[in-house]
Amino acid sequence: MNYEISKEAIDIQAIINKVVRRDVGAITTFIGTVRELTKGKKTLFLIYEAYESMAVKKLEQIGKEIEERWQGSVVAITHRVGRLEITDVAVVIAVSTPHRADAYEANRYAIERIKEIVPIWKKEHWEDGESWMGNQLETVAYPKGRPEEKDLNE
Amino acid sequence: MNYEISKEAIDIQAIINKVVRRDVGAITTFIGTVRELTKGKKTLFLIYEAYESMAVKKLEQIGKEIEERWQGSVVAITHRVGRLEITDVAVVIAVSTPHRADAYEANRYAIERIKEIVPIWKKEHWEDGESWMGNQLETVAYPKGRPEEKDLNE
Amino acid sequence: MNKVMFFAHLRDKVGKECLLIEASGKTVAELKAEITKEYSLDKMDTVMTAINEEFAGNEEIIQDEDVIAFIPPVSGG
Amino acid sequence: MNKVMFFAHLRDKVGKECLLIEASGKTVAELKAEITKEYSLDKMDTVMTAINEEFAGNEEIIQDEDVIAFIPPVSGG
Repeated sequence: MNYEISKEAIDIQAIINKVVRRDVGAITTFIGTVRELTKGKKTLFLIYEAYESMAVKKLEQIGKEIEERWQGSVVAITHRVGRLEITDVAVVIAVSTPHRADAYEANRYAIERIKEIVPIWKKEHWEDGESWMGNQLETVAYPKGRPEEKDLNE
Repeated sequence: MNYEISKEAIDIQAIINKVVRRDVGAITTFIGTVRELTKGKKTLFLIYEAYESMAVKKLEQIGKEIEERWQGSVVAITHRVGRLEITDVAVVIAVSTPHRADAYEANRYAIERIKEIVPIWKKEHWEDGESWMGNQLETVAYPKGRPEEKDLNE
Repeated sequence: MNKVMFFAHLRDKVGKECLLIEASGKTVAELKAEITKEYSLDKMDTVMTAINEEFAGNEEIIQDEDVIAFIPPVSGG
Repeated sequence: MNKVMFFAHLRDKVGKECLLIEASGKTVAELKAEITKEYSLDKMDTVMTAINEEFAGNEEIIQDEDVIAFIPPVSGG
């Protein structure tokens, strides 16, 4: 169960424990927390929604991509859904690798891929309204109906 | 107390908590664990020794370097000393930054700098002996008696 | 029959989490066009489609019992 | 008087954590050479020196009460 969508607060240590190995000395984590200000606008809280069964599959896919690309790596990812307050942890990515440079690169790859292909959406709530967030610039279109190779490998 | 040398097991969550900020959404950690095999040789356990007061100063220096180079970043580092078993956590580096790419780069910078300038030494114990480890290749000489600018900026 | 799922702003616009539609034999593009028209959806060129939890191209033909999901630009992480 | 500290393999070789030596007026290089000779130390070109917990160059002159530390290649992390 290295890839999960969680309705409860994420236990970071538990995610790290999933990637500890006797023969691997480097673990990196990425922890995404809810930020109060985005472009000067004050967020009160967030709602994360997921297409849960597909989101877990896509997290697994990202893990497989990493384990193929960075030999000997082990990955665990948990993304939270539901209502999150400022500073709450939205996502934890843990990656262990034999070489420490890889642990950073592979982890970075995971967060970028999550933002591309994992069906999870964020609704920001402000004092004066609320809105579903698209990808950060809303500039990516999928004329063929799915992500293209180009998008997937960036 | 964001920079510490610890004789006890490191509480990773406690280190992360030191860098959580309301206006920062990205935190990375690096967790260095004790590896069983190094170049095919089986380690039984390690002893870490530090020149503790200077090590804390050098960790603080690394934190300052990062906070100057990556605007808005916050750093916390704890390194353990004493006897460590296989998979025990030797070092935890937590960095929060406004932009996630910076969180990876700044964290990577911290571990590389620790390996250059922080007075901590590792003694490996094997079935057939023990030895203090130098820098990984033992190729760096300091003819002037201290690290040179070139070494410090690599 | 086919289950068609909506998320995020599409769910708000359609007003339902899912619909039951007879879509077998249609392409993804055809179904997308129908739904777009019926619910006056916009920016549909940024919306991906999944069949049975895998991303699907516009030309793919929907089979009976396939579960279709329209996936707006994601914002997890 | 000056406290001179040793770590890791240097400590093992010297057999002590620290020495009390009258070193004021000497340069770091001079003190290093004396110690190297007295305790038959080798690879001393890879050993850094700290005065009062800051790295110091070979030409720096030691003052009374300065704490000197010989810092073998570090292996933390």
